[in-house]
Amino acid sequence: MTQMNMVQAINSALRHEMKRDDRVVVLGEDVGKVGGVFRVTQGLFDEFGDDRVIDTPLSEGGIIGCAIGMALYGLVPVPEIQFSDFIFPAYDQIVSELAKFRYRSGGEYPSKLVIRTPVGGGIRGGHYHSQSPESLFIHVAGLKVVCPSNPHDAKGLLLASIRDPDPVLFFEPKRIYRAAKGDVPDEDYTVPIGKAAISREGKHVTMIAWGAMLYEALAAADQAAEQGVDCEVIDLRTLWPVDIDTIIESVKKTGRVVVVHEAPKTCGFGAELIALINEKAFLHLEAPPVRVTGFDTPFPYTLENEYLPLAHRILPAVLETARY
Amino acid sequence: MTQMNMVQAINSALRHEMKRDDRVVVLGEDVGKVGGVFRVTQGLFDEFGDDRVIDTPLSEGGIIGCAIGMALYGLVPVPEIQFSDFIFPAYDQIVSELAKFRYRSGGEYPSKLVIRTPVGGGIRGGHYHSQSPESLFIHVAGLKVVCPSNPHDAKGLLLASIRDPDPVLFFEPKRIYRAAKGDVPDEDYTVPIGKAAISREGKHVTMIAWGAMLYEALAAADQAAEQGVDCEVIDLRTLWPVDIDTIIESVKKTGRVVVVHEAPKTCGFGAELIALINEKAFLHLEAPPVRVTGFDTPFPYTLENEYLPLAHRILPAVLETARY
Amino acid sequence: MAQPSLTETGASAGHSPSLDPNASDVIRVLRDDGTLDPATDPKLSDDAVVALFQHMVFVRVLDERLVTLQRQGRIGFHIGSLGEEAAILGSAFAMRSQDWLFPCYREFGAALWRGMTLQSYIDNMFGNAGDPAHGRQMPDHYTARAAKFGSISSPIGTQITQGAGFAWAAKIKRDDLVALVYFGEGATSSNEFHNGLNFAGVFKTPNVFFCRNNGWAISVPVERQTASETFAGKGVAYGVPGVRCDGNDLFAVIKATRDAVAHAASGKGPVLIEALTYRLSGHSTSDDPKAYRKDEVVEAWKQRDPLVRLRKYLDGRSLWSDALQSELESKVDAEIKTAVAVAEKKPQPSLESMFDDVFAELPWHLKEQRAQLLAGVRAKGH
Amino acid sequence: MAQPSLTETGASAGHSPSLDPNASDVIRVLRDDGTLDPATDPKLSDDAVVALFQHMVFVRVLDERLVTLQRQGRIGFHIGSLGEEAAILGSAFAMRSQDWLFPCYREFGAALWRGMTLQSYIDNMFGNAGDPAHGRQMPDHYTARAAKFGSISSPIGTQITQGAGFAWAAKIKRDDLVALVYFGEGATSSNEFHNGLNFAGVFKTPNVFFCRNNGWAISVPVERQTASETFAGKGVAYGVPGVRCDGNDLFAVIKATRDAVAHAASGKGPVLIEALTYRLSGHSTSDDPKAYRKDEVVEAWKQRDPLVRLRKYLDGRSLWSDALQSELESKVDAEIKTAVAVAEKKPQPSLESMFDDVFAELPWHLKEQRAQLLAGVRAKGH
Ligand SMILES: Cc1ncc(C[n+]2csc(CCOP(=O)(O)OP(=O)(O)O)c2C)c(N)n1
Ligand SMILES: Cc1ncc(C[n+]2csc(CCOP(=O)(O)OP(=O)(O)O)c2C)c(N)n1
Ligand SMILES: [Mg+2]
Ligand SMILES: [Mg+2]
Repeated sequence: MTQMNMVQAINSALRHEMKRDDRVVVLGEDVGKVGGVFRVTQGLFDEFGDDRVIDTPLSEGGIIGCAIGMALYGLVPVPEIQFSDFIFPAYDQIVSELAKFRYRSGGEYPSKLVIRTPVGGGIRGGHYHSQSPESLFIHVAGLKVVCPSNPHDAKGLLLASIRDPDPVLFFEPKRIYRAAKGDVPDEDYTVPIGKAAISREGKHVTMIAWGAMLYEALAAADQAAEQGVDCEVIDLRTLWPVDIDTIIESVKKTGRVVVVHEAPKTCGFGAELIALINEKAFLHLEAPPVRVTGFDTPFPYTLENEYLPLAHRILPAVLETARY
Repeated sequence: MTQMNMVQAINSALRHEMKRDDRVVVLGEDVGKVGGVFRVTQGLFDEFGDDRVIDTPLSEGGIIGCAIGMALYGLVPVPEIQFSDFIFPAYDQIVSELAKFRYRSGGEYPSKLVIRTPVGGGIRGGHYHSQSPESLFIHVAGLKVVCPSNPHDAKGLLLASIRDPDPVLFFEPKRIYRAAKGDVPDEDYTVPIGKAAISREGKHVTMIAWGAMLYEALAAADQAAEQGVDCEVIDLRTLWPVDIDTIIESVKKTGRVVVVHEAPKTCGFGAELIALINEKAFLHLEAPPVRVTGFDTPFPYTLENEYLPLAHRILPAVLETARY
Repeated sequence: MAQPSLTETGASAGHSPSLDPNASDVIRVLRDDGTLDPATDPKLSDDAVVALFQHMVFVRVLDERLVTLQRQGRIGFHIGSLGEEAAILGSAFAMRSQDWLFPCYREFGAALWRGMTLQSYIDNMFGNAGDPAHGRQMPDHYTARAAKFGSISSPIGTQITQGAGFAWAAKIKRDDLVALVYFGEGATSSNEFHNGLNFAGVFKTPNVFFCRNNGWAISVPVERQTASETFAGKGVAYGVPGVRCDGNDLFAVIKATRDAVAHAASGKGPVLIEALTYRLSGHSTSDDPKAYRKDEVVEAWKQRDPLVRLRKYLDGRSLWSDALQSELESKVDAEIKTAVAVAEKKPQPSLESMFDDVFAELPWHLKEQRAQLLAGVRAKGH
Repeated sequence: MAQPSLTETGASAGHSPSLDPNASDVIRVLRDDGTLDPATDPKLSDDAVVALFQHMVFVRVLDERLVTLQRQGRIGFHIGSLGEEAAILGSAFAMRSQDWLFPCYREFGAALWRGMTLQSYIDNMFGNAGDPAHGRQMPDHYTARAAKFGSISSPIGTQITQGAGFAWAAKIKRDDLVALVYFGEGATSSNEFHNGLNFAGVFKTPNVFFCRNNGWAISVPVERQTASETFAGKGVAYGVPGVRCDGNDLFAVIKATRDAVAHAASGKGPVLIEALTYRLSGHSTSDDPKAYRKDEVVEAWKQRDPLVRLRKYLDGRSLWSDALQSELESKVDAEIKTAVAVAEKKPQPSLESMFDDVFAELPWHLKEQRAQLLAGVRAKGH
């Protein structure tokens, strides 16, 4: 066990897997010599060399398109997109190609890779260094989507993602890159894809969150507890395929749901969760499921703490739901 | 009044508006001389010339990026994307630029244009000539999204879209390009953006559909009626901002909801509609809202009629909901 | 042969990339009189030339039969290679057995040459249960991994970047392998051409980028695609050497491709080849080119039909005869008829199969959706 | 001045685009001895040169103050133009009043030259209610329409295609107008460079594409960006003439840009300019370049500081003095201090303002969301 922050945990997962499996290569803008703008790949260039830790030209489409080709060859690329806001020049390669390769070739050409990319707000990044585009990938059949909330899960989920046979979008909540700390096993382990964690048990309201907003949900849960409302907080960890059993079991117990996410509300992943809960636990619902999310505006700079669904916005929603 | 199909109605709207407003220009792959692969722009090249009906190089990113620049200059571009499956090379320009221009510039730089693009399945197009990517645009703050189901609305909505101050994604359901026929006024008129139509009144179940699937919903409603279930069918026409009042009013009456769309289920627009209905009419719901949609797979070629949410798949959902 | 009509497209005036295969920088071997220019002759064995000619005839006949099948409503679509057979077959022939091809969508001739079975191709045209792609994609979007031939998709150009990454991976692994990527001249306008060529240039990947300049991107002529002098010249922007060859001259295509493979395989990095050819048919069975181009130009190009030109060479060398030709045509015809008959008897892919291969294993939501479909009315028919 | 160190980046070997401003194809005017080459001299009035020098000093001082403010935690971020002032100011100066600029993110000097007020810029740096962008974007992402200066966004290169479309629209409208687009050499790898240049070439738009080749894209050196000989040479792929100029030589930049504007304005189509310069500072206040580049190279480039070189010219012509310099610096410093003080006193944008301008009018869902926020605990503080 070593005490690590998220950046260190992800770095240690990459180092571990690159040692274990020489098919793994890292590529992206500034990932080499300088170790990434968030220093997540620091030291890998020196350890594994220019063939496996590759600074690329400034083109996300080139990075992902080439990574797909590398994967077809049999490598396991782990490209980094510097900010998830900059993933869109690669969107065509991801949705038209990566997601459909295995299917369209009848299984002849699985294209397996893991796209790592920092996600979310809270670092004063404004429009283009703060967005949370997860639902734009969850909607696309063929992709798995992961978002860890702590160093332990970050390492275990990244190892699981690299070993998973399917393409994975691995979103790293940059707001807690250094703030979230915890003990991380030194040995090999994985956190299974598709399994949520119950971060806090409770019986009155089910809160669903992930990534950086998990801590806001937990903070709101603490405050709600003071007012006698006992929240269960689920950390999804894998967004898709989501751990529906854990969600439904909780909702059957509480009958009340609050989903928290940073992405804009409309057509965000919260909508899907609510639709699924309707499908599978309708008769257990005692209050309308509620979303506390980013607003349907571009991500603002100065007012980012008003835009984000922080505890102060979650709490009233929880109380209202509990008292519905 | 002239009897027209969808292709003719859209063509006539373009011709009408290009005559009325010389800022309107059409650009895209094959839109000029040959009049578009679906012949929607036929005759415009001869009438308005190469400066206003422009065959472009093969690059959707170039088309939309340039169209945004043209709009900043004061033109009103109506670019065509040959199939909505091919919009993704332009996705970055749409979500990072077009959608955010007015906002990020404090209103100094509104970038107004209308992207026309054929959408949906039913023409034996397989993976890449059949998709329905609307929710990938609805999630992005700053875009309006429209999808007509008949020639009258197609013309009226396109005229409204071109005159609207905001960027509009105008999805044309290609399955009914020629099959949907109807009377179209010759004179100037608009169908307002943001207003749904009630295509069939009923009291037992609210069905929500748009585009080509409207006809499947109506067919299922007819069949349901034979079994004593009286459906109200809403044709959304504008997907975003959606006509929430019409929906909620209907749901308050029926208490039962079936949403139909071609796009994959997960994180499709159906999820958003159900989440909104939960928010606004929870206590009126007498059965879990149901989605009948494309499956969460790439769009298949041979089995497209099994993939599409046709009447035979809608009917059982309606009956089950009605009898819940 | 009227030269101007070979290059005229009828589109807007102004500078335009040349389509003239007689331009001075264009590699040519096969002369109008049917003899070879010894300076550039790739020196093929007679057996090889005959085999290639036979395959070109096979591809030509297949193309024609598929158009007929489409007109008869028996298949939904075909996108052919009429007039581009020398470019496609010559380049495929020049590759070594360990090399890979990343296709656009017109190169079924190359896939068949490299070992894809006719039956598998025809099964794809019918989208039946025998199709290796399980009827999931349109006709001509087959998959043929055993032939070291990539998976076809519709979005223009995506294979260019992927092909660059594939070759780059081989280089990282120190494997002796070249990846050739096919694309049309229209695709040079895509993001992918830019990304693929740029990454290939920077990382000196063992690639041959093979541009079939057939004059048209559906209805859009070359001068609407670029103001560049030539398509090969675009390599300059990426430090990638560009060469042009007469794409209707089998020998010239082989010469250019062989040299490029040697260059790439020796670690010197990628080469961009522009093969000057012409799309004699419509873009696909969905297209009617009369709306946008002149018959005369098409006629002029028909004079340069790669099969006719190669036949002249064979005749000059007494390697072929009318008798052999009609024997071949009937044989090929019979093979195709059989494959079509077999394909038409195969069932559709199963309803269940719609859910396979989205992921390696079926997740809960697809299990649910599959169960739903299988419980529906249509499942009973299956 | 040690030439090799100007071009060395310390990255992988192999061919790389030249950074050498003394290469034979590079337009130069200002000689090392402070005199001008009469063959290329754009012949500016003394007043103009002095005004430009003063503005360059202003920009330099402003840059330094903003870095300090960021270090003090008073602003969140700054991305500066240290060392690139001649490239930015010279190009802006060469534009006619009707012309437009499409910025990357380092060209605040150009915006201020064209009339953006210092206060408006500083308000953007603080993201306060006075910021024309209403504090919605990061610092250095201002908007200045009145200065005919586009709206800044972070995604690399998007302005290139937009600038092409803008100029194309002007051409369609038969307006006499040129649009200059700024971008770094890193941006030449983006989809946007390819699309913007290709469309501009085909439609002969009145554009000047101005590439600030400052050697680095964050930590990535030019030879990792492309294997092209030069960045200007990339124009070949699009039929767009490319020229290179010494980007640290104000006169050379003006000469190159003026000629390009004349070319574009006369209907001959776009020009691609590569200005050879160097990013003396880190990429932004978030970056520490010590991790990836050598001090010696930076030092060598400091010898070519555009302000120092221009000062030498002014001194030679007795147009400037140390007294004038210190007077100017204090004046500029005071202006900046005032603007900062004013900016710090302005309130944050209102909570309500978060919902404006998403659409021209507020739709129902944003009305709801606004009401929710305004009913929340934070609204009370506002
Ligand atoms: C991204 C994308 N945009 C548009 C299309 C529609 N489309 C199919 S083929 C084609 C023209 C391709 O021309 P070219 O690259 O020259 O190849 P050719 O068909 O001539 O072989 C177009 C525009 C597509 N398939 N993908
Ligand atoms: C699409 C995109 N990818 C990545 C980034 C992150 N990024 C910001 S600036 C930069 C380097 C740009 O280099 P260059 O174009 O040379 O401009 P310079 O900063 O040198 O002026 C990168 C990679 C971005 N802003 N947008
Ligand atoms: Mg072509
Ligand atoms: Mg740079």
